[in-house]
Amino acid sequence: MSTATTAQQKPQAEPLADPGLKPGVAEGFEPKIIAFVCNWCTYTGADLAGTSRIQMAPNVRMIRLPCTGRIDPLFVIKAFERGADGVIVSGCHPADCHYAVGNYHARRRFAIFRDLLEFLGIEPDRLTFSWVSASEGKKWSEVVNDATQRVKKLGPFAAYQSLVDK
Amino acid sequence: MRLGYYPGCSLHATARDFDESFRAVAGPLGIDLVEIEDWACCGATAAHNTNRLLSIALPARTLALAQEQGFDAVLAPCAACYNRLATARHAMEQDPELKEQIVGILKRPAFTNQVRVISVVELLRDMAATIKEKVVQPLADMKVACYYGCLLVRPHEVTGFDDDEDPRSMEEVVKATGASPVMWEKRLECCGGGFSLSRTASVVRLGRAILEDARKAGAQVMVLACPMCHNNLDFRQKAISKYREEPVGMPILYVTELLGLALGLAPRDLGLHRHYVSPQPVIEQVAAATRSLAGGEQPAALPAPPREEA
Amino acid sequence: MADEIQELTGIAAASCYQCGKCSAGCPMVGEMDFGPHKIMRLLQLGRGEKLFEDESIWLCLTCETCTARCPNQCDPARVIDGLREIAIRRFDTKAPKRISAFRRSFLDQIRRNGRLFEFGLVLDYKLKSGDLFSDVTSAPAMFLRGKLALSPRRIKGIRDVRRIFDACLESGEES
Amino acid sequence: MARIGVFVCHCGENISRTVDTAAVAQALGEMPGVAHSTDYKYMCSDPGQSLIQAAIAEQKLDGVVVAACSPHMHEKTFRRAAANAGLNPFLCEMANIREQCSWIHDDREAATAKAIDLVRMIVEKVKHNQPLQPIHIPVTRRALVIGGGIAGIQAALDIADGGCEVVLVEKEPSIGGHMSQLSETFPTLDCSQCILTPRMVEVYQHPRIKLLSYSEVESLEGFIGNFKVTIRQKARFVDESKCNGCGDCTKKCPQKKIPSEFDAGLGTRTAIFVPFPQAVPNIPVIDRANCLLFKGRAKGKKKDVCGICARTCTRGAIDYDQEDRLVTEEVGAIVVATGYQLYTIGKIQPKEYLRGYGEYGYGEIPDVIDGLQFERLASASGPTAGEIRRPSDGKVPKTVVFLQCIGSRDPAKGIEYCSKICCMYVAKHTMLYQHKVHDGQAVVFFMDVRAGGKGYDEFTRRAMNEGALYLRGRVSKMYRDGEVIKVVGYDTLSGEQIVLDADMVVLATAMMPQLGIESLAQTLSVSYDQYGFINEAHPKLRPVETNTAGVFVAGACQAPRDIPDSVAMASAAASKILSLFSNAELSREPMVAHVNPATCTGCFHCERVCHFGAIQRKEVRDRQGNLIKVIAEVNEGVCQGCGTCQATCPSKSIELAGFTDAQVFSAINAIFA
Repeated sequence: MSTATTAQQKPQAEPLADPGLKPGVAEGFEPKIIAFVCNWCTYTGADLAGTSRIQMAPNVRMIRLPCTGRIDPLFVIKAFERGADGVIVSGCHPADCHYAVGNYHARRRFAIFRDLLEFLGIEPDRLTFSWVSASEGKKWSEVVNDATQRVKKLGPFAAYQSLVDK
Repeated sequence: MRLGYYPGCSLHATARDFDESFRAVAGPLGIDLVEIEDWACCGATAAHNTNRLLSIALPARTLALAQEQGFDAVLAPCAACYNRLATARHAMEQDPELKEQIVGILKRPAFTNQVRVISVVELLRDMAATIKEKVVQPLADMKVACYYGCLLVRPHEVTGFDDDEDPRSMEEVVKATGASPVMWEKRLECCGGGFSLSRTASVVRLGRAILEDARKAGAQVMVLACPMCHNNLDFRQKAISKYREEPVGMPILYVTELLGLALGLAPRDLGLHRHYVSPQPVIEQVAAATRSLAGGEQPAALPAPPREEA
Repeated sequence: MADEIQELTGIAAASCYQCGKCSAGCPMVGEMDFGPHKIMRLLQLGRGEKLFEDESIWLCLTCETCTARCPNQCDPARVIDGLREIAIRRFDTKAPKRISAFRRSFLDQIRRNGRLFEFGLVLDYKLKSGDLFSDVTSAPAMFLRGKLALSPRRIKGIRDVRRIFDACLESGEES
Repeated sequence: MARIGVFVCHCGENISRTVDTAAVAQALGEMPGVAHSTDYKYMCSDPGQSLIQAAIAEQKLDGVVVAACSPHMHEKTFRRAAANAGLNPFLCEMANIREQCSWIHDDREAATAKAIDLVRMIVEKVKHNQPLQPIHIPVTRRALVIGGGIAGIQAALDIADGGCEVVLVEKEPSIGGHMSQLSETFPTLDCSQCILTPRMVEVYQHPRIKLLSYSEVESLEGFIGNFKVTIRQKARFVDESKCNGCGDCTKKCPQKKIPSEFDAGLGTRTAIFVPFPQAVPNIPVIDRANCLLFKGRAKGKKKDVCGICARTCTRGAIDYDQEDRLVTEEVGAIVVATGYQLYTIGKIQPKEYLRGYGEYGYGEIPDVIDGLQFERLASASGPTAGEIRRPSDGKVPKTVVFLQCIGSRDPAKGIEYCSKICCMYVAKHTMLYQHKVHDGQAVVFFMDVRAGGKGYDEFTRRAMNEGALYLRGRVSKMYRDGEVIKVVGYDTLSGEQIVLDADMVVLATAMMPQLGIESLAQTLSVSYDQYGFINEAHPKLRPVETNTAGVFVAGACQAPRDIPDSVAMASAAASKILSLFSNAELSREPMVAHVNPATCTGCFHCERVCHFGAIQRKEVRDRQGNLIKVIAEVNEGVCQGCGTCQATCPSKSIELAGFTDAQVFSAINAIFA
C-alpha cells in the first residue's frame, strides 16, 4: 500500500570541526597540568579512583599537601611560570576539612587570586578549583578529564612562556 | 501563558465528546484554547513500536510548530499524545545530539525545544481553586473513581506533574467539583490501549478487572483523561459485561465532562449523548441534587440514545 | 544482540539482576512465553535471537509499569521497543497478524494524511488483517453518535511528515 | 651532592602491567643526586625492604624514594625500614605510581612518562627534606564512647576492664540500642534481653565507666591524646541522685496514649516514662512535647495544669525547672558507635536522594510493618506480650508475607548496598511466627538468601524446612483489599506471576546510619560516605580506625553489620585504644610549623588563621633585657600541621616541616626540568 520509500541513507551528523581549538594548534597537543590537592580528601579520592580502576587522562601531575589551606598562590604562579598549561586546586568539601577551617581560607584566598590571574591575562579555563571528598573517585576522574579537555582546547600556555623567555 | 491546543486525531472523531466537553468548560474557566495550526499525529504506540527516531521526530514537528506560532506550552488532553510529546521533549532535552539530528530531519533550524508540554489533568489541578468557585451544581456525595491509565503519570522524569505510584491530581479536580473520589486500586493499571482492535480479548480482560475494582470501591461513575481508555472501558463495556450476571453499568466520563456538569453546562454540550454506557443516572443524580438544592424546576432530560442493535 | 540493543537504546542488559519485579507487574505476562525479565535474561545470555521466533515482544502494551518499578532502572520497556525496531528492520515474521496489521495501517494513515482518519484506519486494518467482521455491527451506533468522521482531512504540511518518515525509516524498511 | 636511592616497585604486575618499571628506574638513575636506582617485584615484601636497607648501608644514601603504591598504604612500612637501617625516617618518601598512575591509565607510554615525572617530583622534594624527630605528647588515658548500643557497651567494657576510664554517651534515656528491642537473636535464637541486660548492668556498675545517658556530643576540640569534648546532658526533669527507679510516677501519669518509640509505635507509653523495664539507668524522663504541664507552660499558662508525678514521688526527685547541662570531658581517644536506623517506605524521606515505595502504599496500608515492629510483636515485653497479632485489629494473622530487600539493593530508591542482616532476621521471623502460630503460613519474597556467617545458612535452611515458603522474586505492588493485603509478586524459579492474600506483611527495610550522623562526623572532623556511614581508614588493613587519628569506629555506623561482627569490631577498637594508652607518651608525626625568629615581624596573621591556637607570642630581648620585638612561636604539641599559617605569612617566616616552599617548588621544577 505505501509508496516505495526512496533509498536514502539515515542522516549521519557529519563530524563537527571542534570550534574551540585555536587554528594552528597541533592536533596531538597534550597539556601538562599540575594539581595541588589536600591529603585527606582529594588525594584519598584519587586513590579510590585508582582502586576502582577508573580510567582518566594522564596529563595531571599531583602534588600532595596537608590541606588546601597550605596551598600558596605562589605555587600556582610558579607552576605556570615553569611551563604548566593548566592548574587544578582541589580539597575537602566545606565543613569536611580535616583541620576544620583550612578549606574556608583556601576558598576565600583563591576567589581573589582567580580575579588577579584573569587580570594578568591567564584564561580562567586554565584554572580549576573543585571539592572532591574521599569517597568521590568518579568525580575526581571527571575533574581531571574536564580540565584536560578545557586546557587542550586553549592550547599551550605560550603567552607566559614568551614573557619569561624574552 | 499562551497554550497551544493539540487535540490529537481521536478528538476529531471517536473522542469528539472529550473535545466538546473540554471546549465547553474552557469558557467558564477562562482558558483560551487556540488550536495549533496544521498539527500532525503524534504517532502514539505504533511509532515507538516501530522506530524510536520516528517516535521523537513526529511530535517534535508539533513542538516546532507550537514554537513558531508563539505558544509557551502545548496542551494535549489525550494521555497518549501528551506522553509522546513530553517524551520527545524530554529526550531531546537530555540528548543534544538527538536534538541536532531531529532539527536536521525537520529542516527547522530555529527549533530550540523550549516549549513545555502540559496535560489537561495538570492544568485543571492547578485551577482547582477557580473550579471550586465556578461550580454551580456541586455533585454532592457522588462517588467517583479517578482512572489515570498507564501513560498519564509515567515515566516520572518525563511527566513529573504528579507521583507515578500514588497520583492525586485528578482526585483534587473531582473534589473541587463537590463530588467525593473513592480510593481504589487499579487507577494506574493498563486498559489494553492500542490492542482494542487487534487483541480485543486482552482489552476485555483488563477492562473487566478495572471496572470491577472501581465498582467494589463503591464508585458510581469513572472519570478519565484518555480516549483509548475511554474507548476500551465505555465502548467495550458491553463485551465486558457479556459473561457477568448483570452488566457492569459504570458510566465512563471524561474528567472535563464531569466538570462540565458541575459547572451547570447542558449534558448535550458536553457530548454526554455520545457514550455507549448511558450517563443518565449521573445526570439525574446531578439534577436531583440541584433540585433539592434550589427546589427549582425539572432540568431538560437527555434524549434517549439510539437503541443498540442485538 | 545484547550489544545491538545497547547501541540502539543505550541500556546494558547486564545491569538487570533478574528480580522479576517487572514481570510481577506486567499486565500481559500471563499471555507471554517470555515475560520482561526473561527477555532481559535472554539478552544477557546472548540468545536474543529466540525472541524473534516468538510473539512475546509484540504482546507488550508499552504501559511502562516495568520501567516505573525496575530497581536497577534497566528500562525494559525501551529494550522491548528496541527489539521490535530490530525485528522490523530485519524481518517482521513472528508478530501476530492482527497486531502487525494494525501497526502498519496506523503508520500508513499518518504517512498518507498526516492525521489518523479512523474510518480509513479500520478499513485498512481489516484488509491487512483479514479480520473483516468484528465490530462491524457497532458501526451504525458509532455513526449515530457522531463518532465516525467519514472524510479524511489531509494536513498542509504532509510533505514534512513524509520526509520525516523517509528520514527515520531506513531504505526498504516497510513502515 | 645528595645521594638518594630510588626503588621502583612492580607490585606483582599491578604497576609493571602498564608502567615500564625498568625504564623508570633507568631514567631516575641518570638524574643528578640519585646515587642508586633499581626496580623490584615486591618492594613492601621482606626482601624488598632489605634491598633498601642494604642500599642505604652500601651506597651511604641520605634519602630514599620508593615508587610504588599510595603513601596511605605503606609510607609507615618504608619509613620503619629506613629507620632500622639508620636513616632518619622522614628522609624516606613514596611516589604514588599505582593508584594514581598504573591503575588509571592504559596507554603504556603516557603512563611510564607520568610515572617518571611523579618519581622525579618526589626525588627533588626529598633533596630538601630535613631529618625530623617525632614529637612526644602526653596522652589522657580516658576514652569517650559515643553510642550505648551493643557495640558501644562492648567497647566501653573492654576499655574499662583494660584499666582506663571511659565516658559513655547515649542519646536515648537508656542504653541498649536496637538490640534491646529484639525478641530473639540469630543464629541461636537466644533471648536478646537475657544476653544484653547483664552487660548493661555491668556498664552501670563499672567503677571506671561514667555513663551519660540522654546526652549528646555538642563539640570537640584538640587532637589525639588531648581531646576536649563538650557533652550536652539533656534535661530529664528527674534528679538522678534522688530517684530510686520505683516507677510510681510512671503509673500515675495521666497521659497514657503516647506511641512508644521503644515499641516502634505499636505500644503506648506515658509522658514520664522509662523506655523498657530493664532500662539502664532505670530513671524516668519527662517527654516535654506530650507532658500536660509543659504543654501548659508552653502556652504561657501561669498556673501549672498538672504535676501529678511530682506529688506522687516520695523522694521529691521530680524537678520541672531542670535545664540542659553542658559537661566537658578530657579524653585521649573516641569510639563512634552510634548504630543504625531503618529505612522507611514513606512518601516523605529524611534524605534528598531517597525515594519511598508508592507501589507498596507509601506505608499507609495498615498491617504492613517493618522488622523492628515484628520484633516488638514477638517480644514477651512487647505490646502484645509476645503474641503475633495484627496492629490494625489484633487478629492473629494466618498468612504473613515477608518482603526482603526493601530499600536495600534498589538504586531506583537511592540505596545500592545490601544490608547484610535481613536474610537472617527474616528467616528468624518466619520461625518465631510459625512457632507461635502453628497453623500460620509464612511466605518470603527473596532475591538471594545471603547467610554467610557461622551456622547462618543452616539457620535459613531450617526456616525453610519448618514450612516457610520461599518465593524468588520481588513484589510489584501491594494494596488493601477489604480485610486482606493483596501482594502481587512473581516467582522467577517457577516462572509464574503470584498474587497472595496476606493478613500481615513484614518489610525487611534497609539499614541506614542514624539521622544526624553527618553533623556528628563533622564535629569529630571524620569523613563519611554518600549514605552517611563513617569512612574507615582502610577497608582491609585498618577497619576500626578512621583517617582522623584518635577516632575509632565500631558497629553499624560504619556499614550494615550484625551483632557478632559489631561486638568483635567494638573489642577491636577497644584494643586499639588500649595499645594507644599503653605508653605514657604518644609519638606524633613531626610535621609541625616552625617560626624563623630573624624574619618574623610579629604581624600575627598566623595566630589569626590557626584553628588550633598553636601560635604563642614570644618576646625577644637584648642582653640588657630591652624588648626588641614580639614574635610568633609554634607550640609543637598543639600544632596539627595543616600549613594554613605558612600560606598566610606575608614574610614567609613560618615553615611547615615536610611541606616547605622549597620542597614544593623543587617538585614543580622537577616536572619541567
